[in-house]
Amino acid sequence: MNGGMDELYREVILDHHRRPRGQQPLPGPADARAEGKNPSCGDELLLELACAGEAITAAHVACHGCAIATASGSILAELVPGRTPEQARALAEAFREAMHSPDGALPDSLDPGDLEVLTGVRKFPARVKCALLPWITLLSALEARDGKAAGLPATTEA
Amino acid sequence: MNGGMDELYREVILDHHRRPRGQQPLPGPADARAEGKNPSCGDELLLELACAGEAITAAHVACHGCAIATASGSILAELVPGRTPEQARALAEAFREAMHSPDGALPDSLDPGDLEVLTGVRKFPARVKCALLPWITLLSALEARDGKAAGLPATTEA
Amino acid sequence: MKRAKSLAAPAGVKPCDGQAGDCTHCGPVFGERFPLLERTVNGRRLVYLDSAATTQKPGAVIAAEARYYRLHNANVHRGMHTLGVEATDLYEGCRARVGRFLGLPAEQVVVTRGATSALNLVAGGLAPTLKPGDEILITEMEHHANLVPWLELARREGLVVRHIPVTDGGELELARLPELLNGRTRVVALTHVSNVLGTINPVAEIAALARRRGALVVVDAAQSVGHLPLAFDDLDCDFLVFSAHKTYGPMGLGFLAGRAEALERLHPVETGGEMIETVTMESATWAAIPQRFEAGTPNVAAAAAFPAALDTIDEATIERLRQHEISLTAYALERLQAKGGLTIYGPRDAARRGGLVAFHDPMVHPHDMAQLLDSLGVAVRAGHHCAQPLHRRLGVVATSRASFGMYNAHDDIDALIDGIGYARSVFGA
Amino acid sequence: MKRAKSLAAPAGVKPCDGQAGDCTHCGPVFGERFPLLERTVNGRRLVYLDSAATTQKPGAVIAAEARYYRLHNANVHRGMHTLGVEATDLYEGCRARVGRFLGLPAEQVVVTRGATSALNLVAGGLAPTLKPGDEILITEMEHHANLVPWLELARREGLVVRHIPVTDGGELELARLPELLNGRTRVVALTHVSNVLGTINPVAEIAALARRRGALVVVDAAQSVGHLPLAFDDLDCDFLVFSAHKTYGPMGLGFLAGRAEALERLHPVETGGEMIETVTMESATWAAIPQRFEAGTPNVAAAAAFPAALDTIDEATIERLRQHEISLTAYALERLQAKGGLTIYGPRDAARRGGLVAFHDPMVHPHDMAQLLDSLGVAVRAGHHCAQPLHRRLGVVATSRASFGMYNAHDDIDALIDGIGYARSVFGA
Ligand SMILES: Cc1ncc(COP(=O)(O)O)c(C=O)c1O
Ligand SMILES: Cc1ncc(COP(=O)(O)O)c(C=O)c1O
Repeated sequence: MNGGMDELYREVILDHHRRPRGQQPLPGPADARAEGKNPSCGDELLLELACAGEAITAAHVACHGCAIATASGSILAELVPGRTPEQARALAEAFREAMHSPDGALPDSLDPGDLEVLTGVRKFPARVKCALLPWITLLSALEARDGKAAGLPATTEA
Repeated sequence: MNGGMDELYREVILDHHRRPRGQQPLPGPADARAEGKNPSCGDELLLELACAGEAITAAHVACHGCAIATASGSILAELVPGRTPEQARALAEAFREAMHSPDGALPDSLDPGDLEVLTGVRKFPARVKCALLPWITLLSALEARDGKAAGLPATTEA
Repeated sequence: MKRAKSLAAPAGVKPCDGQAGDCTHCGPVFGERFPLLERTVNGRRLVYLDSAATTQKPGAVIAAEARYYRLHNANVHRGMHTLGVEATDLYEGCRARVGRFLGLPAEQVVVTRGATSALNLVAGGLAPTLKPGDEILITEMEHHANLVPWLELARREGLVVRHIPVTDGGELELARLPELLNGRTRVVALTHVSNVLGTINPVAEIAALARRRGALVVVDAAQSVGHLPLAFDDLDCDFLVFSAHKTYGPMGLGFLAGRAEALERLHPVETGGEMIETVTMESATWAAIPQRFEAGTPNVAAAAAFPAALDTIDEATIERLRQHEISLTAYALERLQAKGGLTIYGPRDAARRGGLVAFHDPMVHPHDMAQLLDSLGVAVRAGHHCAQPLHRRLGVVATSRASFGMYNAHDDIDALIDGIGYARSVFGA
Repeated sequence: MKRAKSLAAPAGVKPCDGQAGDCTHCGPVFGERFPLLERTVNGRRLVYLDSAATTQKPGAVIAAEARYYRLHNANVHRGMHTLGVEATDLYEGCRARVGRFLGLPAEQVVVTRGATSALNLVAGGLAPTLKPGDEILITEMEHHANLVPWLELARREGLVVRHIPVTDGGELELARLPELLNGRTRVVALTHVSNVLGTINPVAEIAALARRRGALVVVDAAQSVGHLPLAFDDLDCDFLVFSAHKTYGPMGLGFLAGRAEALERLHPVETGGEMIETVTMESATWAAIPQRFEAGTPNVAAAAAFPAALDTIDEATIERLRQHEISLTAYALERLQAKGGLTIYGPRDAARRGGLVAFHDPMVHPHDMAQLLDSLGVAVRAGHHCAQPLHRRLGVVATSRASFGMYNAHDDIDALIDGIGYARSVFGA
């Protein structure tokens, strides 16, 4: 592919887009929940989390968006279960930071998995929002759960 | 004078500006009256007319404006007495037209006097309003007298 | 396919180098006059198919703006010095030129920042003339610019906003008009050409009905001025708005044209210098129309440049430009259709559409489509195109849109079609 | 008089070629960077003394605007194609650059059409937060742009507008402040530098008092940004507005800078595309700040060009430009005074004024003065300068005003003084 498309549409990303994880509804009621949207292009995302004890046990992601947003949501669904809310938040924040930094590195200590690949999107400024949408929504779901916010829809423009 | 100033500030105009006619108040109450203003530069003018029988007998002009507006008011005060309202209106309209035409000619039949000289101002588009102010105000005074208008202040922008 | 036959082309105009066999109407392509089109994108020739968002500018427009700054720059109206007089002449000359282009006296042309500002001026300016329960009738295919200002006005003044729905064929459901247009309708606001469906609405017909009902008619001509033959009087409307930047002109400039009596009904929305008559510390009175609606220093540079855009249009002739856009649109519809598997929006007949086509590929999200096309140098727009309610009606959150200008040729559409094939291949479709 | 001594001048900068003896502070004059200044008027060298109306533009600004149209022109935010991304980068880059210039994060900078639009945005945007009886405090020296929008707001919402009077010395009568500023005062709006008197108001001092009273403080910095050192935080205000075209930048562009909490309080005044979050046929929600206040296609071309103006200022350093304007103002005050028979407005001390001097000659009406000066190539402005109430206070309907930019030198003031002599001679004075 030319024009840097091979960097944007890496095989890993295309795979997540083709078979997104986290599609299946949660078994029970959600313990945390948020909607996210990208007002400038209309992308929408619903995120629901199930928690048990200290950890997030499952994530359900319903994404109406492009391949990048869908793949990012799928990676989230893959990475978040098993982490504590604190760890999930740290990962989301590290990712947001990486997407706005020149080298885009994510610390290995956070065990970033396929998210590492997604940082390549930062070279396409117009798509950064797409990649961030699920993670911004995650932050807002966690905040709502902590009772810090009124559960307003998250937006990538804020 | 250079830059066309000799055309704008003709001796006749400077003379009218130095000793404007129509300064003295009317002997009795005015038969027609209007205020005029040039909103973009703040020039203001009060015009009062006395009439007897068919004719205008006297004009009082109080002008707060530049040399061109003052001279134009003075020429008005000189030319209008002795004319019927219809003749005065015709002169004002001919002048307005001349100021927006390339050759700026006023028909001799209207007996335009020093107004002929004032048509030179048309070459200075920013000053056309100044020259017209007294004459627009005259039209509005005559209209008010005919009961056609509510006597609103005249403006050179309309 | 063979090369396009071109009409006799004025100097500096190259014939359409498209590949379509049916290009007899096509006429010349004015690409050479648009310097930006010489650039490459991702190592490829730029194929600019986003003119509905903003058109490219002829070199003459760019030069006119620079010339203004190099020779005549000054504030307008208030100055007596030579630069001020020259700047005022250029500014008022633009107003008069737009008036001539639309068939209106200069005094009925208000200079604004763009179509959006002009629509806000009308909606906000009518506020004092409306009372709770009054109705505004719009359409389901409006750009947010001709929708949100009316929703805001309705919220503030207690009005009811109704809308003419869109049929499955992408046209206004005019059968609903008798019921929607009633004695309480005060304003009918609608777009001339939809920026998504391409639909050309029967504005004059709707306007006649509306005006018979005593409603004011506001036409959003952002997608039609400069693209199809249009005279203010023929539309039978009260207000018409458009943006210079979608009409081969500079940014930061737009116009509100109106009937004199209609303009007189508008209360000024922006206030400040230049639009007043007398100001005290207690109150202000307004200047005459159109100055009343032009508070503050206007964009003189853009106004000085815009006539060069209208000259370019007039030289090409709007009839020929229209034929050219019809020809491009027909070709695009045909080739997109032939591609298979794409949803194409709006009327099937190119002669009933403006020069744009929105489509949706279920295999490739519009953002990905736009991104992959861009990698080949093809610029299309993806998203809701500031028409969220219409997209909801269409059942998608986003579409891809290719839109045309006088500089496009048939081979630009070939590049689009090839690019769609490439995008599909990336997604394994 | 001897030639001015100049500070070490950067490349491309010629030393001040003024005639003043006291020009040690003057520093370099940047005339060569401003192509328009090479032109002649009525066969004479142009002496441009109308920078308070609009400044001339450096060649770099003109070139940047043309470059935008030749290489990057596209609509912003909504595009995924390369041109759209480049245009968005330039547009957002301008916002960030203005933020850096004022010492604010980019998100606190709203792009507008100009200072007037920005003031209308603040006044209109505060409407829903105010109730009848609330008070607005302005000053008697305001430009209509910071006066009429408040009068309109007051009329609509039943507010009371009070004003700080101007002393005979041309300063704000601050002794009146304790009585004018009270528990009902919701907004204090004032100009940083008067465009007629030149007076630099003690904004931070007034703002501190106002904010202690719980009032929002709006600063009209149209005459100060780019002319004197200024950081948003130092003014202690809530909102600050200015126009690019008075700051060596392009027309059709201005800015509203604000505290984040203050911006959050504003309801959007213009609505349409780009400023929304979700739109249905019934209602709309707003995008985040600053997009919320930027409806429709912005002036991307002007935004792409403006950073070159700020670069020019930063390269000269604002401190040096300020010293240069003080030096010119001091020289102008001195020579006008020496001329005799002129009324000169505003503070006597140049260090307490912006770079402009308004005066009145009882022998020569300001319009005639401007006209006769123009015949010699000297461009000054005559009129009420959009400050009718202030002129009423000064007891005249119009004044003449000479105002300075980085390109003026002392010999420009010599030309002004000679011209005044000539004008008097025409009127036989
Ligand atoms: C139909 C229509 N109306 C209004 C607008 C708004 O124009 P602008 O953004 O130039 O104000 C647009 C373009 O975005 C449009 O396509
Ligand atoms: C003090 C002041 N405020 C506001 C303005 C209005 O600026 P603009 O006309 O660029 O909107 C001006 C200039 O005319 C001014 O001098």
